[in-house]
Amino acid sequence: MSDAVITVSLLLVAGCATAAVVQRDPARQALVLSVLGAVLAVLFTVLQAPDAGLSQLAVGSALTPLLIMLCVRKVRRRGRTKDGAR
Amino acid sequence: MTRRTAPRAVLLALAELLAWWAALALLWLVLITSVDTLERIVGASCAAVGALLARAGRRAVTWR
Amino acid sequence: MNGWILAATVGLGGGGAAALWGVTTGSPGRRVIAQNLTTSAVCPALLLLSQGYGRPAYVDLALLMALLGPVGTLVFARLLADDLADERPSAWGLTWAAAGLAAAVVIALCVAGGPGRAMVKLLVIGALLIGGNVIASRALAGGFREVRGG
Amino acid sequence: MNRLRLWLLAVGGAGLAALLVAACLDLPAFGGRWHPYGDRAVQASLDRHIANTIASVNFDQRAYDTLGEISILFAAVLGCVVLLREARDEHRAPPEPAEVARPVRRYALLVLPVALVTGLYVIAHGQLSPGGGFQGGVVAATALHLLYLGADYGALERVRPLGVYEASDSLAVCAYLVLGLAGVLAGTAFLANTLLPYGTFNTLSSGGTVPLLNAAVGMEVASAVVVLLAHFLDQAVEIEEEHGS
Repeated sequence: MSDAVITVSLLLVAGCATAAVVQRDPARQALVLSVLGAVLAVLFTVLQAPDAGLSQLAVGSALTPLLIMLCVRKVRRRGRTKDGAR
Repeated sequence: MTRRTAPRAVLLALAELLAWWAALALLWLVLITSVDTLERIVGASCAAVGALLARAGRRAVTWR
Repeated sequence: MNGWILAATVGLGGGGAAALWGVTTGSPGRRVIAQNLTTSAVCPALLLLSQGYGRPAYVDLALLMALLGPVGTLVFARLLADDLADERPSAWGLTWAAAGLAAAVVIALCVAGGPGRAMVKLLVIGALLIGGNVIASRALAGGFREVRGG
Repeated sequence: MNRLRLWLLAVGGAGLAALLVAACLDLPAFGGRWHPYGDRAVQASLDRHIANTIASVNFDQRAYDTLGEISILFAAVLGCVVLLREARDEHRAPPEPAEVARPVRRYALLVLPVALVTGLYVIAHGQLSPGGGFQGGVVAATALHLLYLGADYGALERVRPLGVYEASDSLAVCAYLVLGLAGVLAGTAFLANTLLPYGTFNTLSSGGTVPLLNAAVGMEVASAVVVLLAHFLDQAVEIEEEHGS
């Protein structure tokens, strides 16, 4: 029965990863990356690698989205001042 | 004696720190599997750091 | 055939697929709600896997998920506040359903595990998960009005 | 001239590919029971009373690689600090206080210490249960930023003196190095785990220098992430361009 959970996790990771690549807008891609991080952590746990799963959870759930969204916000603010200044 | 070093304020500060320390030490005891003296010492110091940060955070937010 | 792993598989498959579908399609508000519900789908699955594999050390993974999942949603709620301002996304039915699922899983594991420190740890994780889920939904439904995304 | 270089690349690449294929053919079958490296690693970690073999590989058998990893993180954060500094034509506007819903603020203030203590727990029990310096350090650093998420950037700046975190970042890397040099001074090898007694199995003091190296890495990762996020937040929230430039 443990193979079923491995298969489900692999399918979810494949789906999330494809969605992350297909999505072009950075803000929405950050959302998909956050879901991909959670599902990857489950895949590592299912493959009996809890340390890797813990690293993925620690970084992928809050730190990566924060970094990406701060960059998106900086780019948007620069765009706004550029339009305003022109 | 300014407002912040009046005995009542110091007492309140200590009470809050102690409350946070007790709660966080309890959390540490819940998190660990086996309890021995070294775990208690490390847990007590980590809870103390957490209590200081908790109070500093609360003051930083409402201090504005 | 381990019932816990089967339950984890079903929860993961259903919750994961719904979250993936929700986060890739629809309005920004619905995508952020789907991201929020991912935590409520994955954390109980991790708890069930920890019980199914018979390794209490895996509970730390669920602890971190319950702690940092809602923080990730707060990041999105705050930094997308401008995009979500007009929409005020709120799916309270889903939130309470996810909270109920999490509570059921935690209670089942407490009963299976028996009293002791491990049970208190499970209850702490359950409280963090449900509290985080509700607060994250509250934050999405207009918690960051005058933040201008900053 | 360009064509010659392409040919050289092609020859080199073909040679590498041939060697890789030959090596892969000799690998043990996937999912088999024969793991020569795994058995030796587990044996070495059990000899040193380390319950978590990954921590033993990270901080004992291959501690030198971990030295490389923490210097990579240090260099990356240093690069960000240099690149994201405030340029001449930019000015720093103070962050305006933000109104956040009452329950969200209370949640942030409650989870702030809980996440910090959980991060320290994950660091301290690196050699007993899954986790370690890196994972715990990231959790502790993320905990600090709940103040920004729950309130505003001004509140976070009041609690986070940046100089202290930059100093503790470099101090932690030096601590890791000094622990390694202690091995040399004691007559064994650099980063050799022969200094401290190995203690009793599955307790906090087991594993010789592994817990100390774990703590050093935890402190380094936590302060590096705080410094990194500080400069990202400065750019995103505070630093603005001069208009009309």
